[in-house]
Amino acid sequence: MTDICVLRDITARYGDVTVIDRLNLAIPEGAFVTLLGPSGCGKSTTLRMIGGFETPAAGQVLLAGKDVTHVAPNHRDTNLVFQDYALFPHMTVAENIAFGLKRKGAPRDVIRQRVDELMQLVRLPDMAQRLPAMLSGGQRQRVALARALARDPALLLLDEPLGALDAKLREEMQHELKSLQRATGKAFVFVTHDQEEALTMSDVVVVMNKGRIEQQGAPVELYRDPQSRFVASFIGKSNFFEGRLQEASAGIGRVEVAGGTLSARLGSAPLKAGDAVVVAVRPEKVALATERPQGNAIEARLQSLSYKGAKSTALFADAFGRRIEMDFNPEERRIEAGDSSVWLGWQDADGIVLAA
Amino acid sequence: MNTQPARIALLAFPAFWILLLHLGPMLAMLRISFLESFPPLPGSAEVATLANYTAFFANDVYIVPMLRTLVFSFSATLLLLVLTYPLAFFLAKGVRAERKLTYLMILFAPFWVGEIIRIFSITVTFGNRGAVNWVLLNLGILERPLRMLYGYFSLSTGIIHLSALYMLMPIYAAIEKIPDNLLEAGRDLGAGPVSRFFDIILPLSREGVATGCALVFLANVGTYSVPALLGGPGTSMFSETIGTFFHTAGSQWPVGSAFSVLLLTASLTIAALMMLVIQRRKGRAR
Amino acid sequence: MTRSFAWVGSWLLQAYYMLFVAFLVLPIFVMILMSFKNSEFLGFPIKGLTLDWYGAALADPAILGAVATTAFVAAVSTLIALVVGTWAAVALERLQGLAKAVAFVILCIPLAAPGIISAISLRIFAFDIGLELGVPAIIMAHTVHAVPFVSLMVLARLSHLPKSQTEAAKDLGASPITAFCLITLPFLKPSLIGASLFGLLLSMDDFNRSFFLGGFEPTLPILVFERMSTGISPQINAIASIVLLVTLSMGFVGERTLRRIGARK
Amino acid sequence: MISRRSILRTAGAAASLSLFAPAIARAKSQEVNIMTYAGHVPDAFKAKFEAETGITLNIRIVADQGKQFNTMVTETSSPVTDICTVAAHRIPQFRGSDLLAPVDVSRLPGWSALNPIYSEADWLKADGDVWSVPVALGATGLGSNPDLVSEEDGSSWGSLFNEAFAGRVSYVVLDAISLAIAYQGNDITFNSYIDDRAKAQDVVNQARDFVIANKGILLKYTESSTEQQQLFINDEIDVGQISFGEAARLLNGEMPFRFRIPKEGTFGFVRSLGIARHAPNAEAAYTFLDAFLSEPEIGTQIARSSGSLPTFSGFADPMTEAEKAIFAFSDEDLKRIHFESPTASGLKYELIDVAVAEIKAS
Repeated sequence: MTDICVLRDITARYGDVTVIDRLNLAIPEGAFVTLLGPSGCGKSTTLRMIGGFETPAAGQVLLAGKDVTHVAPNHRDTNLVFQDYALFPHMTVAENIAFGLKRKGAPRDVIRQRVDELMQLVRLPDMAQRLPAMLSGGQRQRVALARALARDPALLLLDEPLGALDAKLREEMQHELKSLQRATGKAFVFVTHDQEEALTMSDVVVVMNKGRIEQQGAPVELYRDPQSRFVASFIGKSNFFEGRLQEASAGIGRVEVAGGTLSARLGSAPLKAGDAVVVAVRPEKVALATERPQGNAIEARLQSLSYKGAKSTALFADAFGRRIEMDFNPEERRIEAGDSSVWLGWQDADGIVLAA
Repeated sequence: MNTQPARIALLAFPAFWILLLHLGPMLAMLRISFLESFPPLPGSAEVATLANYTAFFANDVYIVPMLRTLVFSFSATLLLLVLTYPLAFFLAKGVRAERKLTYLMILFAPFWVGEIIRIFSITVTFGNRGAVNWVLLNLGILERPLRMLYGYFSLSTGIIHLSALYMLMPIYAAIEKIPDNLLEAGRDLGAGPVSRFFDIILPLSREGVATGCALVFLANVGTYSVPALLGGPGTSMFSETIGTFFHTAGSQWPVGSAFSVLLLTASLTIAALMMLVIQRRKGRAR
Repeated sequence: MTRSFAWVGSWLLQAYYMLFVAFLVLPIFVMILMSFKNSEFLGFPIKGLTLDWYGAALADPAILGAVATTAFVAAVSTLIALVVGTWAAVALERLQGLAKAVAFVILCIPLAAPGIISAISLRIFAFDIGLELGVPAIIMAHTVHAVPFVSLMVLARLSHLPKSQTEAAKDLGASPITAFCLITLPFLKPSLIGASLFGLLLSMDDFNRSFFLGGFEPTLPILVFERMSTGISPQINAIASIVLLVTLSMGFVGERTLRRIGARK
Repeated sequence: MISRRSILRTAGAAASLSLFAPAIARAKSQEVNIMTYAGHVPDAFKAKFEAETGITLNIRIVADQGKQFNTMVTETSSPVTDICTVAAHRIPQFRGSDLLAPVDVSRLPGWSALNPIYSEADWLKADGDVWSVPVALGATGLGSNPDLVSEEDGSSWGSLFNEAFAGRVSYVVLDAISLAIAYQGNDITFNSYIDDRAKAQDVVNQARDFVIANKGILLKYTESSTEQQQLFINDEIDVGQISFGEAARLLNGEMPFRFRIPKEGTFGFVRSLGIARHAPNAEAAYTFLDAFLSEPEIGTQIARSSGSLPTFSGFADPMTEAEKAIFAFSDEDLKRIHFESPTASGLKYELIDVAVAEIKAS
């Protein structure tokens, strides 16, 4: 697969503040790439630099192999779905969708045909003559999509487009977006701060923090093998145990933590004995026992229980002030609140040692 | 994102326009105020002088109308503030939304008539043979017509008729902007109508009051037609003095310009002070 | 309107409002009444009514000429002010910091300068640049006066235009100028209509500037002023009443247009 | 979208209109720009002249010599005015600023229609040339309400400064200084002060201080005699200065009105049409003056439309007896009119103009 868009050593500054620091990124053709990160991490700025709305202070933006760093948005083969949709309030749905085609100077009948086609694609028939103000949030979202797709861009950019929708509609739209992306075969670059959204839709998730890329990869990879404490906490949930690495061998590290030692897989970052590290364990990997189990074991007391339908979460605290979460299936087992302490344990392979 | 040449092209025209046509006339006036004679008569050279300014301070016949103008304009501004604030308040918060435009239109309708015509209509109404006197005479309330024109009464009437709008609009806009839920919150926290007015509406409309006062004050200072047509010998305003210099034959323009510069300086200073004083407490509160 | 201030709608403020309106309208009403009086002398009592003054006013070439001049001056100056004022507003939006503050102050000079000073400085300026007194000079003065009003009204609305709107247009292939014409201008339409009505009114009613910069073709306010100081006749009442009718209907048309646009939004 | 298109269309139309406006203005180049007092170029004559010659007469009504003078001075870089109405005694001032061109009488066959008293007068001529065409005689007198003002008070300028009429008096400041000078027994024409500037200044200061001291009596400063006329009509004043022309219209009996040339004497002046030095339409201006002088009853027309006393011989012949009564001055009246002196009036108005600003500002 070739890359449709490449960012090379991109740096962006607002005044003295560096918001993007020498960032490198490649967007493969036909891929659904999500930029994920907390607000202020530079993901929107990155997207806007691809779209041409910001010019990087240093570095290059390549689109289909050509340097477009200083090319204005109206001359770039990308289109953006804005966070607020930016539908033109004085134009009908059809006029909005046709806007980009008209700028290309496409003939009238071609435009009409393409508009019809797109309205079918985003499932908005019979809305052609409505004004944006007369549409629901989801409908506006679809018009914005259709409008951005109308020019058949090499790359479609989406800037948190689902943020304004309610939870149910949002989930629906996630699936629709994904299938739309498959149907068009275009590369999508999607920006969001919602990890669940990122995992649901993406081929590649790029986790960003403080203007840098923390880690990128397929959703499963990121979930299973987070390479930093940030990713482990931002994607899904993790329990963290801070400590010092005693020894590392055969991919397994032994970590000295308060009240004992823990064993876990080593992450990909090179670590040596004596380094400050954390052991990250997913809540669903934690097992409960009344006796001290073999291997990793923490003694703790139950703090609270919360029922979440398909699963429940139990929150424990140990003698060192650490809070440990455990997910379990409420259909399969019961946990009673009580005063007595219990043992929590997990397999070595279910934990991962990361730099602190 | 804007490329540099495009940005310059965008800015160049308005910059050129306002420098030439907004600043130019003021500078031209300033320049002339230092000349001995203008417009230049054939064969005379430009001579610089300060005499046009000293003429003002040398003679109290100029200082008095200047002070009278500033004091009267200031008082008229306060009067207008007191008169229009309740109106602005009523229109912004006391009229139902769908009726608001109608209420505003009715109030504004008279302002669509030009100032000269309105002044003229005031003379027809308040003159000795005007409508008001005629009614009062016929009702037997008066025996001789009551003289209402050519004094401070007619002058103030003219000012109120002509500049109420400039006071009303900024205040109305400011009160209108105050969200109703602030008032509801005030009510919820136990504030009565009086407290809600003084603790919420009044402080939050301060900016509108400041703008309105400055606008009206400047308009009052600058009006020529009102004192010329409605004023009397005891109420002559500085604008008339200035106007005279531009109408009298001979090289009086420089004097008129110098006096204009003085009036402009004085009135802008007072207007700025008014805005500062009215808005000051807000700065402290923050 | 919530009930939170229902008490304000009490009869007291309502009555005050009506009183104030009456105070403003009374002279105009008297003036209209006078225009039907069948005597050359203004003043009460009115012994008989006539329409002659209207006939005379409408047949007076000086009045018709003044109306045409006034309309021409108002139309041209408003049009120029609309272009310049909008342009200035858009440019001002781009500036920042001190440059913006300075530009804003200079932009507002014609608005802040007292009427007579503005008029006189423009007259001196016209002399300096060799512009003869008359229609072109009045147009210049009225345009200069109207520009800050237009700019302020446009700026007020421009600040509500989401940046994403023009960005979206550019993203979809529009050049900055196309984006301005197709997106920004339509968005500004209500304030542009408001500004043009305001500009027309400012120009049609202007006395100070027309008075000091006028030539041989007087505008209507100047003609009325001249007639007032050179022998009043009820004809002036007739002209004034006609002007009132015209401007009021203009106002109502403008208001309706604004309301219609508002409803579409 | 329709509205956008219509806006563009309107804009286009207006733009092209403003482009063509100068062309339209040039197209009607047959015009004469005249500054004159109300009624001095009668409407009937104007209509007839425009119909016959196709030349448009643009008339700008003036009420004041100073404003006329300033307008013409400021126009020097691009002159507009063709004909101005200069008071005969102001001719030297206008000439001094190079605003007047000499009148070529040989091109005006109608010249003989003028009463020789005016057409042959010395003050019309200087440096061997004639400088303007006399049109009407103006003189200011005292108007009063005979029901409230005695014959004696109605015949003295003192009434303008009389406490008894407080609040019921008005005048034009510029004139009031002259009237105060007359009331104080000084020379209203300034002929006797020509060589004594200090004395002249003294006389003006005396009059100025007197006017200021009695300002409390005044209802309103007015700009012109026509405004005075209106104040009489509106019953705002009982006593007031008013020129002969405006007074004539009040003498028609609709209201109680008396007009006198006060015993202290008054000043008179001749209003005349002058050709501007840089007149852009000088040819058309001559056409106009010729037609003006040749119009058979122009004098009568001027008398009726302006109320002033025309300078044309036999102007009263076609008038009714009632009109003749109004336009007839008695010999005694005429003796009390002192004409402004072309030689002394420069000094007089130089001093008075300053005094006017001071009085107005006081």
